[in-house]
Amino acid sequence: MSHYLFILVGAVLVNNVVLVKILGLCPFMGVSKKLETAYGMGAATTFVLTVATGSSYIIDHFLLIPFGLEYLRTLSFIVTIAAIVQLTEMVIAKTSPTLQQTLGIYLPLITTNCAVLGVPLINVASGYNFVESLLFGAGSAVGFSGVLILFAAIRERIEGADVPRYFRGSAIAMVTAGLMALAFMGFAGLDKYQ
Amino acid sequence: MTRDEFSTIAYNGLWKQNTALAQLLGLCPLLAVSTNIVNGVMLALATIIVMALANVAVAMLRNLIPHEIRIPVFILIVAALVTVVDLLFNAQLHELYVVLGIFIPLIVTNCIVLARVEAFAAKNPPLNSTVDGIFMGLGLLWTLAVLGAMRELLGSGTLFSGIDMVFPSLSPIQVLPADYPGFLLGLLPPGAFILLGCMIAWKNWMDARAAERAKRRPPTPEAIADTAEAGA
Amino acid sequence: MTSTPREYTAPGMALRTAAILFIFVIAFTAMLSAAYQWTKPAIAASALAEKMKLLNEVLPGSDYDNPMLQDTLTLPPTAELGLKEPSTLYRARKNGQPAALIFEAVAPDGYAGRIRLLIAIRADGSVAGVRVTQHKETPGLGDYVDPKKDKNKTSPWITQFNGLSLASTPAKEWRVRKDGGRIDYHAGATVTPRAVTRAVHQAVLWADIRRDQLFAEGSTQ
Amino acid sequence: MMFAPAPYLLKDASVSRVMTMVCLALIPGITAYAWLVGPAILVQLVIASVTAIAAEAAMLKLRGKPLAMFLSDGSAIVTAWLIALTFPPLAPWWLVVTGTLFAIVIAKHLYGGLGQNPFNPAMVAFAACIVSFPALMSQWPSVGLQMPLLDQLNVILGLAPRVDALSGATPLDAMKTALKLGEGQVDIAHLLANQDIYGNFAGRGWEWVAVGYLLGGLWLWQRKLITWHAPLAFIGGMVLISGVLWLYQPASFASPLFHLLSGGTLLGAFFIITDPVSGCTTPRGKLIFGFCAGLLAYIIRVFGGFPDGVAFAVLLMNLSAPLIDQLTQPRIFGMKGKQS
Amino acid sequence: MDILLAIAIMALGAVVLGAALGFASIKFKVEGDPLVEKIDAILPQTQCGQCGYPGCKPYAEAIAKGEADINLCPPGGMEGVQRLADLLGREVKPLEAEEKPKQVAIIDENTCIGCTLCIQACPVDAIVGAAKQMHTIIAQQCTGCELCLPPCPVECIHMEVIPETLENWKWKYPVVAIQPVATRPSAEEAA
Amino acid sequence: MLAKLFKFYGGVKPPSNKTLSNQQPIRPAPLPSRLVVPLHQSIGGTPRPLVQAGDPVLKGQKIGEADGWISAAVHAPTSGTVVEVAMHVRPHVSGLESLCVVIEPDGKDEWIAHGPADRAAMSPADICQFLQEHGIVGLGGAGFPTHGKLKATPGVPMAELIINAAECEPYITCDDLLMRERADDIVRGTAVFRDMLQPTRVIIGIEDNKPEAIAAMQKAVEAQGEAFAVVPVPTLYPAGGAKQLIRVLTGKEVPGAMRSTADMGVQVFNVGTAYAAWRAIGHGEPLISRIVTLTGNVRSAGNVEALIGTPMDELLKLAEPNPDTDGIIMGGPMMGFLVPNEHAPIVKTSNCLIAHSERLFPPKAPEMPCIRCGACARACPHELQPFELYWHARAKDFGKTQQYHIFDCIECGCCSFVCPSRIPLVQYFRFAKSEIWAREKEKKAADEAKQRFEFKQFREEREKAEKAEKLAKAAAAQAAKKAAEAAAASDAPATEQPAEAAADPAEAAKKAAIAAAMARAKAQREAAQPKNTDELTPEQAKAMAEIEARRQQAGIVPEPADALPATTEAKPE
Ligand SMILES: Cc1cc2nc3c(=O)[nH]c(=O)nc-3n(C[C@H](O)[C@H](O)[C@H](O)COP(=O)(O)O)c2cc1C
Ligand SMILES: Cc1cc2nc3c(=O)[nH]c(=O)nc-3n(C[C@H](O)[C@H](O)[C@H](O)COP(=O)(O)O)c2cc1C
Ligand SMILES: Cc1cc2nc3c(=O)[nH]c(=O)nc-3n(C[C@H](O)[C@H](O)[C@H](O)COP(=O)(O)O)c2cc1C
Ligand SMILES: Cc1cc2nc3c(=O)[nH]c(=O)nc-3n(C[C@H](O)[C@H](O)[C@H](O)CO)c2cc1C
Ligand code: SF4
Ligand code: SF4
Ligand code: SF4
Ligand code: SF4
Ligand code: FES
Repeated sequence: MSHYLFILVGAVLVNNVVLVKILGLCPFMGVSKKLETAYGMGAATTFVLTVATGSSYIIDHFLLIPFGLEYLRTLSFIVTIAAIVQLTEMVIAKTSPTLQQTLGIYLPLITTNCAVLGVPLINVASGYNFVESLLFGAGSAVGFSGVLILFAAIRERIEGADVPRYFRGSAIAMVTAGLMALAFMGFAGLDKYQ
Repeated sequence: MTRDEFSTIAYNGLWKQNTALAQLLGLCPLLAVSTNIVNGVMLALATIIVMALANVAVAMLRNLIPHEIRIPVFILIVAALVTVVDLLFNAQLHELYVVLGIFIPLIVTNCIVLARVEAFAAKNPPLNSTVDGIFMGLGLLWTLAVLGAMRELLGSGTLFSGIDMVFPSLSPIQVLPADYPGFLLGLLPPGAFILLGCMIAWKNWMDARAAERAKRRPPTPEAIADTAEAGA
Repeated sequence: MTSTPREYTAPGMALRTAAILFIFVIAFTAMLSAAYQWTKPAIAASALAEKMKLLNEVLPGSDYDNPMLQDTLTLPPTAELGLKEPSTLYRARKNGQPAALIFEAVAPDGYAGRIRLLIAIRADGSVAGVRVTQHKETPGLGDYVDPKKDKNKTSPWITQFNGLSLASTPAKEWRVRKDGGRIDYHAGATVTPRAVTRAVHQAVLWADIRRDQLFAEGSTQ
Repeated sequence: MMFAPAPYLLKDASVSRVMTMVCLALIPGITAYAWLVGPAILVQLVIASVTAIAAEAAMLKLRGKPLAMFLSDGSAIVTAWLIALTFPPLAPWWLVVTGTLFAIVIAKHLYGGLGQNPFNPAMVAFAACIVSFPALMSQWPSVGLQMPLLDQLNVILGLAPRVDALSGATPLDAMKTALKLGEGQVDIAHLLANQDIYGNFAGRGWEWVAVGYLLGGLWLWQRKLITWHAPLAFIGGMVLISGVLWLYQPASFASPLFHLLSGGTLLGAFFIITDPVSGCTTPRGKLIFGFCAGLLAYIIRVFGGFPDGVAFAVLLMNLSAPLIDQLTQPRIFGMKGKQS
Repeated sequence: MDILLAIAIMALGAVVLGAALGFASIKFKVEGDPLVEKIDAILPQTQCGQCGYPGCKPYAEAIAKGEADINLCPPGGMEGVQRLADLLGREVKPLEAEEKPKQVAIIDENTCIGCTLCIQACPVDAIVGAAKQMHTIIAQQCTGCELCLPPCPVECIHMEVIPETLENWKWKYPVVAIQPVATRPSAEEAA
Repeated sequence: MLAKLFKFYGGVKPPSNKTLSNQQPIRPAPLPSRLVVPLHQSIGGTPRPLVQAGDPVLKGQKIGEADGWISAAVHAPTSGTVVEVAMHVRPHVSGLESLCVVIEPDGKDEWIAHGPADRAAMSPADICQFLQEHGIVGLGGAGFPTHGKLKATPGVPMAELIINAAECEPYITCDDLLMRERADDIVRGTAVFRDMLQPTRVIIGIEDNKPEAIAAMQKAVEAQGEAFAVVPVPTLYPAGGAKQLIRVLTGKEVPGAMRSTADMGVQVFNVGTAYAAWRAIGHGEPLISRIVTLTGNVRSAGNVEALIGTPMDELLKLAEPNPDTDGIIMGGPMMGFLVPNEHAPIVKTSNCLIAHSERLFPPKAPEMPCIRCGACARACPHELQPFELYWHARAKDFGKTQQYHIFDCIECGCCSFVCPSRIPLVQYFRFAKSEIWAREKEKKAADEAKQRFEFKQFREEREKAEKAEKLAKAAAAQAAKKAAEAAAASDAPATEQPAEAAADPAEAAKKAAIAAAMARAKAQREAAQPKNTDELTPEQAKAMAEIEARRQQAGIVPEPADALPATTEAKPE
């Protein structure tokens, strides 16, 4: 039981996808200018990442491994994820305009979030079982959303700061991400209890 | 393709629309594997191959692909190409393959590839698309190389560490004195972020300076024609 | 943009997209599979080479002449070696005689977690070589146990174990100097060497009592 | 035409006065520190201050800001002193210089200087240095080491070799290592009995430095420069988690008192957690900030990879502060009891 | 053999996913684009066409489609660019043209010949009058777009900067700040 | 006396400096050489001028008619001649001009006929109108027309009537002196308000640093046998803010969004307002003068009763300003402003003139960045987060400032007072507020423009369609006619174009045809020529009519503008 907890907490903090594993940076930098959009992106990513880890596990274990087709992992994972994302997007766009506003417009961006492919691949590399994979996926998603939201709040504040001219915009955001990563290094070593 | 087109594409890829410094795309591999020049350059090469091929493929096939499954098909093409590159690295440069790890397969989701495919190849003829892919990749390459060099130098005082994985006969250069304590932060994620931030600021500075100079110089006839065209 | 302005019904569109995706997938999977088949031997070869290289680091190639990769045993999870999962043990022989055992061990109490080791122990009980294969120790501080990171390139820290055996080294000397043993360490970073030393000592002890049995067991393919 | 807006009356307050008072409040702690390890700390204070002022001046000049006005505000000195006080006292000079430069240039001026930095500059310096130079940053002089000023100076300037005696560990680290080594055979009471390391109650002598910080902090509070929220919550968080674990397994977890008086707890509680610029500003926000920082500091120092967790805890809370502030906006006048 | 197996499995997946996507794309088709409305709401509705589009709405549509940049509307000013950038998550860019102070058109009563050409030109019906009658501009409704200037045959229309009165007077940005304050980049700064 | 006082959050204690000016009794100010009476002196509509240059006026004669309900009449402060009705600088931070009546006093100070109101015969509405006619507006600062506040909100019982005598701003003592010297009239005025509002309690709140005023008021209340409570409140700026005083005296907190305190069953009036109301009701005197504190860098500070319209510099001379005086602050040092033009007249809300000098009010040290110390938040009586407001106002992120409740800020200046970085916080807030208002106006204008644009497009579409239809019809008619003509003149050779057939024998028929064609063409042209005179608003029509009239005068248009559509005649309101 505590083992599962460690995987989850570890994925959120110690091995944070963005700041430690360095995955999913493009949306992290791109969709963090406003707190509101960060919430939306966080929710969308959480959904997709969880689905992606689940479906990838199933594909890997029931199609690829039995037939010795591991080399098709990248291909099959990503195409499936892309299709699922697109399907979800269409369904949301049609069925719920509010959900479309909060979630839908972010969905298309997610296919190019490398965390979505990276996390399932890490799962495979770590040999996680289904539950572990899901937990790691969910933990990564929460870790992503969490730092995205915190980052957005900081960026909203920095917006008002007297940042030197050439550093305004993405440069200072990058430095901020660096200092956030520095802060997250504080969790290093906590996962040795795993 | 005219010479002008070519130079626009080249300028865009190398500087103006530089994936890392201007578009802020493809950041993960950029930051993750730029711990030294060699890793960075090799990953950039892999990306260039994928990007060029993907752009050709999409540009050639663009008229066959229905809008609804555009994204899955693009991704399919990219993923297939990436896997091929992955296999090649595994076969030929196994050590490097181990070091680069999941960042080779992740070229698939590397936003630059898809963004370029979407933004350029899907609208342009194959030759232009190929050139675009190559120059976008070259833009990534030099950024990666510079970032890698800075991190390596700062972190361990060397350059080209790991070169023996590609050319077994060569060995890394110790640039700073051997007792340089090593500002490890440079090799760690925070250092990568901060240094990239500085590079972006540097680009802003260069651009601002160029703009300043352009303003001071009386506009050339071509420039006037250009703006007129842009206005039209 | 589709070139056809035609209106489709839902099932019609489903058929159409399915067909197109089908064609694309066939084409690209075929390409991919071909590439895979083509590179397969090379990949296998480089994987093999990598493994051999690692094995040869702990046991010089001149010390054995059997195809070691075929002469293996699968060890169950072994607590004494700190292993929580099955692992492979290689048996080196020279001229048909047992030469050395090569196996994995884990030091569980490194500064930042588990440190994986590959250890070769000769038939006479002495250590032939130790390599760190995986660790998370602090770069620049605890990572000198990995010869690739050790600043001392001529005689890396890890080579201290070469030649040690239970016979030559009493139990209380299987410790870092600070704790009264004979293993050197870097001041300010004692945790890591301590962990490695303890793990190597454990491994030597483990191998010592079952060496003959291990060499004798039917080889697994 | 002259135009100055109301109010025309102003309270007699200024940033430089605020910063001067913070420096004054640090003096009791510094005195105890100097008494404990000798004048080395004073040397470090000077090195850090000079570096900070120089870096501040250079950055102001580069950015085209009025030099005199900002150099005299004193905030760089506060940052510098906190860096000097958190770095090992015999750390080589270049380490302190590197840290201070990093703090002033990257953590402070890239964000626009005074008042605009989201991260605590001093703690950024500490964190950057400990991940970069873990060995040097965890070498604390063995306690009871009496060394004349000149020798200390030589060590700091790198003119004398760093002997083993200089590279002990803090009580916190020593305890962590000892517990690990003992693997359950050593118990806390036994360890603490070793007065050579642990002194009267929390690391020989260090507890008196902590008491000095406590006094300074209380004075700041009395002068209304800081509010009680963050320090109390920080101490509360630390006491709570250490108390629970201590009650649960007294043999392997040290008492709350030990944790309060060792490492950077009290310096952090009164001088670092309270940094107004990078911390939370709403009362509830300060409580959350302090409490979480206390928990995190304990977790990192006891279970994590670093000798003390205050710096990382502060940075982690710094990055949460803007969000916490937004979520804990107080009810405004006329909105009491209403869902706004 | 392996290749065939691989192809078969992937093809199976492709058929399933392709069918699902195709089906969904028709079943869940949505019309209209709420984004255009949002963009249009930000544009100043001057309808002046300086953006190169025949009005604010067409420009909004072009932005939504990604065809037009967000910095083409001079009446909207940097302010407008900023808000568009916020809405669309794009980078702020300096305005293409210079910002002008707010103006209104004034018709010289004594020269106007009542030709009605300006009425036809004014996109917001801010000019009243009929054929052969003196025309006048309702200052409150004039958006200052200058479209009525060129058609006037006797050039009786000119633009005037709206003067500051107690009604439209605004508190200024505090000037005592010694330190040059960072705000969102203004046009000349970002240039 | 009330048992319990409440506290409000925040507040500051600046040095009060009141003894400077409260040592002398109120002096009457001499008649100035010229009076400039701005028409706009209260919140709401600008009164319409009733006089023209050259008109003689008497003291108390109405010279400006209230424009709408939220507006109050303006009166001549003395007798004399109207010199002009023109734009003159107003006592306003902007230094801009507004319409003023300039009167040259004749020195006779001759009253117009006036007398007390017959309250017994007047309904509350009549009394309101009476006060409006007599130009009574709030003298506490904002200048809201008093009659507008004399009605309880329907459904909310009026619990407390509060007379605001806190006078919390440093330096100002006009209310203090008024209470010391004219407490009886204040109490009578309060009684008028009490009769109108019928509150359960009447409380007169006075800061406890004015013991003489408290005593005087208590005496007056007792003397008149009223049940008003005279309550000393702790001296803490801004206890005199209506919401703070309500909080202190009743414990109620009036939310910032609430339009009127009457919605909470409380109404607040300044003492000066009560006094002025009684002068109107009891004596029929309109509001033409007020008590003004003259203080600051002067040799003989004190209070004067000055006529509205007296130029400030002239008035301040009475207090003998020191030579290093370099400006005049109107109002208190916390909320007032340095007047950009010292010739500006005093108005009904000018309670204090402070001679400014650098010795008294040292120039501010330059603004430093905010260090988020929170001192401002601890001082803000409205419990706002001024540094957050500042942060976003500075970056011009106005949405965020509204999120942080910028419109709850009463601009009291406590935050600026305590800020160690000496940031002119209030200034930033005023800037943000006025930008937001301007923006809202612009938004509204844009919406309207869009509507009109869409309507125009719609109309053009319609016209195009109509024109096409007409053309088609005309073509058909012509074809028919031609056929008829051809039939009529079957002997003549058929011609395509009537005009070309000049030598046609059938001249008459042709001429008729040409005339018809011209008429058609004319009709067509007219149909095609857009008219924009339908659906005009009355103001537009009025403006057009005026212009047409001017043009006619100038002889540009030969004939009367009878072409103006009927809507022109629509009555202006
Ligand atoms: C950030 C940090 C990382 C460290 N990493 C290691 C490590 O990887 N290996 C190690 O042996 N000690 C490491 N240490 C040092 C240990 O905490 C401990 O102080 C040291 O091992 C004790 O050695 P000593 O007995 O020689 O003083 C690290 C210390 C810090 C502060
Ligand atoms: C304000 C105004 C007044 C005019 N007054 C007369 C007039 O009194 N007599 C006349 O023959 N034409 C008058 N015109 C018509 C023009 O002088 C000119 O003859 C006419 O525009 C030519 O007609 P067309 O535009 O249909 O070709 C007037 C035009 C305008 C705009
Ligand atoms: C900060 C602040 C301080 C004020 N101080 C006083 C004061 O001392 N005396 C006063 O009568 N009104 C003061 N006012 C005005 C009151 O809020 C309120 O408008 C006035 O008492 C209403 O009475 P009136 O309509 O008769 O002017 C102050 C307002 C503010 C915002
Ligand atoms: C109560 C108080 C605590 C402070 N703590 C710190 C601190 O921990 N670290 C620091 O760099 N500066 C500190 N400062 C100084 C100043 O706020 C800091 O340099 C700013 O972050 C610079 O913008 C402190 C100032 C005050 C008033
Ligand atoms: S430039 Fe602006 S105001 Fe003019 S039409 Fe275009 S969007 Fe409208
Ligand atoms: S009157 Fe002229 S400037 Fe004004 S809106 Fe109409 S066309 Fe534009
Ligand atoms: S001016 Fe506004 S923000 Fe400042 S203290 Fe007064 S109410 Fe609060
Ligand atoms: S008092 Fe001044 S410095 Fe302090 S928080 Fe408020 S605005 Fe900032
Ligand atoms: S490369 Fe773009 S998200 Fe990772």
